[in-house]
Amino acid sequence: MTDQTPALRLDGIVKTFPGVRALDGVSFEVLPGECHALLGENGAGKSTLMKVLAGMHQPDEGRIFIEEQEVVLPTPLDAKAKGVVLIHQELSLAEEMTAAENIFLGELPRKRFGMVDWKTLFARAGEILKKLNCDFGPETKVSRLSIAKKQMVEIARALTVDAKAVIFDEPTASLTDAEKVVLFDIIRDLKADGVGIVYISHRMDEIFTISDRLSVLRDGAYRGTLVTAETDEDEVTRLMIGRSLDYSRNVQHAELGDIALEARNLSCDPLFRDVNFHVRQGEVLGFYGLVGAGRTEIAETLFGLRHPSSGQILLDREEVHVASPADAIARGISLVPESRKEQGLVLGMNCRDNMTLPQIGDLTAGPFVANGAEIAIYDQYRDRLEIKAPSWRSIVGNLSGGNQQKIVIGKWLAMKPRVLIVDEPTRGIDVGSKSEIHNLIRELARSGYAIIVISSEMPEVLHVSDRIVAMYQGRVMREFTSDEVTEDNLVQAISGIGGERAA
Amino acid sequence: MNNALTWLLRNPIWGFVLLIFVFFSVSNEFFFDPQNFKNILVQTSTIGLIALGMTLVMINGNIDLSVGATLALAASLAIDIQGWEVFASWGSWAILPGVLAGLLSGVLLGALNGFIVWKTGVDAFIVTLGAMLGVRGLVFIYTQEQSFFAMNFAYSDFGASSVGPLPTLAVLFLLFALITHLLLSRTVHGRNTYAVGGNREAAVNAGIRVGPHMLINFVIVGFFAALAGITLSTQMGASTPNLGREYELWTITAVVLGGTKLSGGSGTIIGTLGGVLAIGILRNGMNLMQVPAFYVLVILGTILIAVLFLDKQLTRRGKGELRT
Amino acid sequence: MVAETKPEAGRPARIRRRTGSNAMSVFAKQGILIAFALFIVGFAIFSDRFLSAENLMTVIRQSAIIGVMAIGVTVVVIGGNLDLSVGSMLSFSTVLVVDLHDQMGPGLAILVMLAATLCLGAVNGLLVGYARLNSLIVTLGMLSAIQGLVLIYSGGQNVDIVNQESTWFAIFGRGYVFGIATPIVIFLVFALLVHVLMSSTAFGRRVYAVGGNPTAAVFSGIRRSRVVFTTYLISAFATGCAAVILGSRVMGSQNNVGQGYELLVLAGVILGGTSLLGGSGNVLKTVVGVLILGFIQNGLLLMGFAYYVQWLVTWIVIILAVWLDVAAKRGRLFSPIA
Amino acid sequence: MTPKMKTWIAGTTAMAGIALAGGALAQDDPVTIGITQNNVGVDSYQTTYEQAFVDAAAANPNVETVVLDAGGDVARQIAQIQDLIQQRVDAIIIWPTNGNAVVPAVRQAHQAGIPVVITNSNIAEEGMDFIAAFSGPDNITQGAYSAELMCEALAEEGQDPAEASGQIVQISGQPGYTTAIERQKGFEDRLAEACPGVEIMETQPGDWNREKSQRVMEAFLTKYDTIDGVYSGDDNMGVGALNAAKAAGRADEMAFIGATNFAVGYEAMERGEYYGSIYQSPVDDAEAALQTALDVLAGEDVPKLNYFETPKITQENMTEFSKPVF
Repeated sequence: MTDQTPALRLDGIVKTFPGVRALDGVSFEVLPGECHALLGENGAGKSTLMKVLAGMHQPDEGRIFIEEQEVVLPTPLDAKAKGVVLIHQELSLAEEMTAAENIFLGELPRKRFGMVDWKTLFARAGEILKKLNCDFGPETKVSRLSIAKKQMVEIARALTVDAKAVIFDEPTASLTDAEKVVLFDIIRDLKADGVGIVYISHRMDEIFTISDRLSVLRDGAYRGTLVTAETDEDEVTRLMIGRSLDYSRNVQHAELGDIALEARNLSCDPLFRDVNFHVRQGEVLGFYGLVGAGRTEIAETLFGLRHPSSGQILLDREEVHVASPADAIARGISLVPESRKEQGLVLGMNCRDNMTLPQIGDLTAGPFVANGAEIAIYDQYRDRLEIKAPSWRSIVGNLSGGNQQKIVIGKWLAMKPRVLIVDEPTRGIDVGSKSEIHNLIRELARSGYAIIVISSEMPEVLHVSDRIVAMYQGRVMREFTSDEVTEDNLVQAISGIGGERAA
Repeated sequence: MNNALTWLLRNPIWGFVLLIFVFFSVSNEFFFDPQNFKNILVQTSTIGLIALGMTLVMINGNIDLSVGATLALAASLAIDIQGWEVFASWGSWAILPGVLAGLLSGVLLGALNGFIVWKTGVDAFIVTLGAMLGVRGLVFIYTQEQSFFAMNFAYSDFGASSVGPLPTLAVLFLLFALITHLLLSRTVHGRNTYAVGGNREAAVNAGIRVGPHMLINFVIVGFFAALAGITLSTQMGASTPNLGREYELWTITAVVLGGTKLSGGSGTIIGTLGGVLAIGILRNGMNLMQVPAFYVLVILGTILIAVLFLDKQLTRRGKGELRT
Repeated sequence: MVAETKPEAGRPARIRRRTGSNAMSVFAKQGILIAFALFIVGFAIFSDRFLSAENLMTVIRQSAIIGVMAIGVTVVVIGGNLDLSVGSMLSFSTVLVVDLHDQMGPGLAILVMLAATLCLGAVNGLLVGYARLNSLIVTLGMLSAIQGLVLIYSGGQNVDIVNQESTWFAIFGRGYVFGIATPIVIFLVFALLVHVLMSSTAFGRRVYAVGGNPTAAVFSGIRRSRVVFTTYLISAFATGCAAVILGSRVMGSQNNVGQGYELLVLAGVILGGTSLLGGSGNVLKTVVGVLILGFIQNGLLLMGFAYYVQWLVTWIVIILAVWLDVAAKRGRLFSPIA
Repeated sequence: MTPKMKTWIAGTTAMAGIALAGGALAQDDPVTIGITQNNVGVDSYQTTYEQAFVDAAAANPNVETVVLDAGGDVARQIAQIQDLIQQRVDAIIIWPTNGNAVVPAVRQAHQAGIPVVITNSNIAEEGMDFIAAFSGPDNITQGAYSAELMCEALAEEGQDPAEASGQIVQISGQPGYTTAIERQKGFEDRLAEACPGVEIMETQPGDWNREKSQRVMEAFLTKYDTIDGVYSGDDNMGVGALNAAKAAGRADEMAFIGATNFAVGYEAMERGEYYGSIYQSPVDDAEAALQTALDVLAGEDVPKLNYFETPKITQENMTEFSKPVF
């Protein structure tokens, strides 16, 4: 492979931000027709490297070559013009514009007087969308597309130029499994056309599915490149964090207590219908299903953010009506939400204030907030969750994803809930922190919490749950104990194949 | 029919315009009259012209509070300069340098606002709130608190003139509305306006130069504010330093009634036209019906809030909404 | 549990840059105070009367009305909303308290006026807090509607307190408490109270949370609608207090007495460094912001400039002050936008 | 507010009546007179004017009115004039928001054959050809009267007012408004003639607003150690200045002269705190305007300029005047 001319090559890239060396002499290459995965924990320098590649950052030292021609990439547009395209993790589309306009954003074809040449635009965009097997036309407004289809628009952007290298940054973060398959087909097509792919992801299974080689960054430095077919997860993990991880199936059976929470024929039209489940003290109940299967919506209903259209919620075997999150909290239900940045944290607030927010009304001495009590709570959960923050005064927005997530978890543990619901506990955080959070969930269950874990990652659900509820299109398809569940029957259940319908 | 209905659902303000139009037509005999429609068009043209530019700025996710003061400055310059000794021998052509100077002042002030927003990164609301005070100061410094009068009646004749059956000012307004509509819906700059307001990050990454882009839109709103000042001054044949006070508030109101989101990214000229007409028809209709002035204030305020409320109910996402 | 977690690259640097003691971060925290000091020194050089205790007291006393309102509006803005209706509301409250004074005596008049003003605040609060309408437009509509209400109430007539000499109502605008003019005392005590409310109570924390991230606040069990509603009550209450000072100071009122105050109040809040995005801000800095406006007006007047020069200066000061604030927060002078 | 509602209803009914009659104006048919005022509610003068106008019209069975208010906005006033033309009223009375700016609209009314009467403050010279008449006070003369009062007030015991000397400050009305400009001009011109020894140290606007004027006066008091007199564009602002001076304990050292005598100014004069003002009755103003319009409609030969009397008022002659109702 090495005798080929690399599509893209970086040589000794150094990038410093005031006070820190984000990239310390990183070299990296991707060959035409190769999918080269880039791994590293959060903060290892992946994003910086990616931004250097895409022309969003300028390196302090080092050189960039495209097909062995040295280039300078002062702006994203220059990078794109030279055939290097970045597909963003967070969708960067203008909602009120058509798919075609988004695809050609920044370089809409012009006629006289700066008018848009709609004919050319729609024709070219239509061609690309067709190539991607999209079932919507180029004139569709983006606001009417689903998240997966929006992602397709994002990918279509890469195909507007004669791309030499395409960088995917966590492309599957919001995709369903079926959509992932389509994405991987597209990546294979690109490879077949001789395009070099840089694939950044936290998900090990994807990397092993799609990549040819993988390179690892740690602390801003290059740690080595492996051929995917010749390595395994352990080796990669060791390279990333300097140790190996236990990521096995959950086989522990905790001592179970009484039923803490139960749902009977719970419905919230049209999101989910006739859902039945219960969770005992000391038990972790996993919810697995595709995005949109209704899992998050069930959690939101239990937490008072939605009102059920019918059915019952029982807490300690007594029927309750959860009117609002405040009500849920008062009843001992806590929810670690799906999106920590949008739902979990006030990013501009400090660590302590975020952590004590749900109980601030109780932490008072007379009319005032009791400062000491607040700090005591923060210290307790900082130690217990090993949160790395300079001080309680640190603004949460400045912490890493893993530490932010621990603040959210700490915030809800501090409420000492009877039922803890965790929605996507490890989304977008690095491998090291992931494992810590999994262990934490198990540990909490052992100490008697009733826990509901919602996840889109099968290894995660298998790893932490005592029982698993498989959902498909708003209905519970099947409930598994950890003994009877296999990857195969779980996948089948969430795809609507087989499984006994729990009516 | 179905098409018309979906169109109306997307532009609910036109439904409201239709409603009050019918209401006033039925309840007041003077309302339904071609001459009155011409009056309404001329009366709305001032706020209307500014609203055209404001729509662009607001789709960008910005706002311009300084338009009222800009309007006064342009009007004062236009009237004063056409009376300068230097142009005494120019006859009616003396109007030209005055009008050009007025328009130029609007363009320059718009550029200044845009430049400050671009370079400092300070929120446009704050930048233009400052400018709203400061430009008014400029007006008073320039005019020394005086009103100016256009010696040449040709100037105010223009304001009262007609093109065919329609008043010139109405034609001018509709013409610019059409041009702005085409600008926004057909040109690259116009389409980029939605991108910059809808997702600035994406626009930056796509290589759109967001700073200069926003500057151009501020220049456009400055130009329209100045133009509105000039057309208003042709109606009066004069300018006053207090001209245009609170116009920024009514303009923003009209644009928001027309469906443009304050957060940016969406809005249309057709909607804005509806918003402007709604306010114009309400004012005209209430004048004709002799609603006491004190009540007009209450009614306008209430209707503004009510329309916002109804719009929210209409566009609500339905049952899937989270109770946050 | 696994102990090794890497801090994200770039993050420690940013934290260091913020807490560091370089000139930029001093500006970030204290830019407004520095600007304040510069103004005072500047005016003191050009006018020998400026720094007299008498003049300083005059300025603070004059700023008290806008100041008290600005404190209320700061709370609304921290909660992520705007309140433009305070100008008309001031007219309303002042006309009401002055008109009722002669009918029911000062004590009852103040109570009835406060109750009525709180009702207006509650309307704002219901529409913005519970109905979730955009606050700019709602309060703009209320600005117009309340102005109409005032005129309907008074029939357009000025109101006056007939017997001005023998009413204790005079104390609020004209009197002295321990040798300090009452408006100053009300202004500073109110500022202090609201500062404590915002910085040391659960309610204050909730307002910051709702302004910073309303969704996360709801997910934390905060009743967002109620919090927003309450911020409007506070703003209305502040306006009511300002009306007492104003009514007592003038012993009469015109119907449009508060016209245009909404923007001056907002200018003071902005100068105090409160972000219009919500979630951050400081009541005491609003006091400084309002005083800067007052000193600009007074200083330029003493220096003999025409009144409209102050508008020009205010323009420049607002942009420079907010620019420095923003620049310090992002660590560079110019915006990185291309 | 009730009479207003009544007029509203009456007006609407009347309009319908006119329309049925086909607009032919016979001798005994009621006439409809439209009025657009400057800014009712901004001060009591204008409000009292409006009430007096409505009352006067109601007293005359042959008169129907359309009462509009421009809210101080020139553009809105122009729109209202157009709306009045649209309604084919028989005559239009205009209280100009700005003397220059309404001229083209007045011209439109003139061209539509509707006679226009200007009330309270006159329009610019260029528009005089298009109006039937002006009715109102003479603001220049009022300013001059105030200047004469100032000279008298500053003259020492037995001294000829022309010999008076002193340093005074002026608080003017809302900048840009005709009344403010004319009073200031009348005052300054006359003062220079009547007592050249009196010097105006500074002029600042009080925007017709008592609180604003109080604030301006507070700054003057800080700035100047000696102030012998204060001239305010109306008594509302004058009382604000008086408040400030009293608070500073310096009210005794200066003379307060105003214009448009308000009730608060009248009372202050009674107490001897306020030297003098100009007595201007909004009732006279309104009745004069209506009468002028009726005279014009009746085809009488009306002079172009109809000033009603606005005499000086001081403590000495104040018993001759009834206390203003506003």
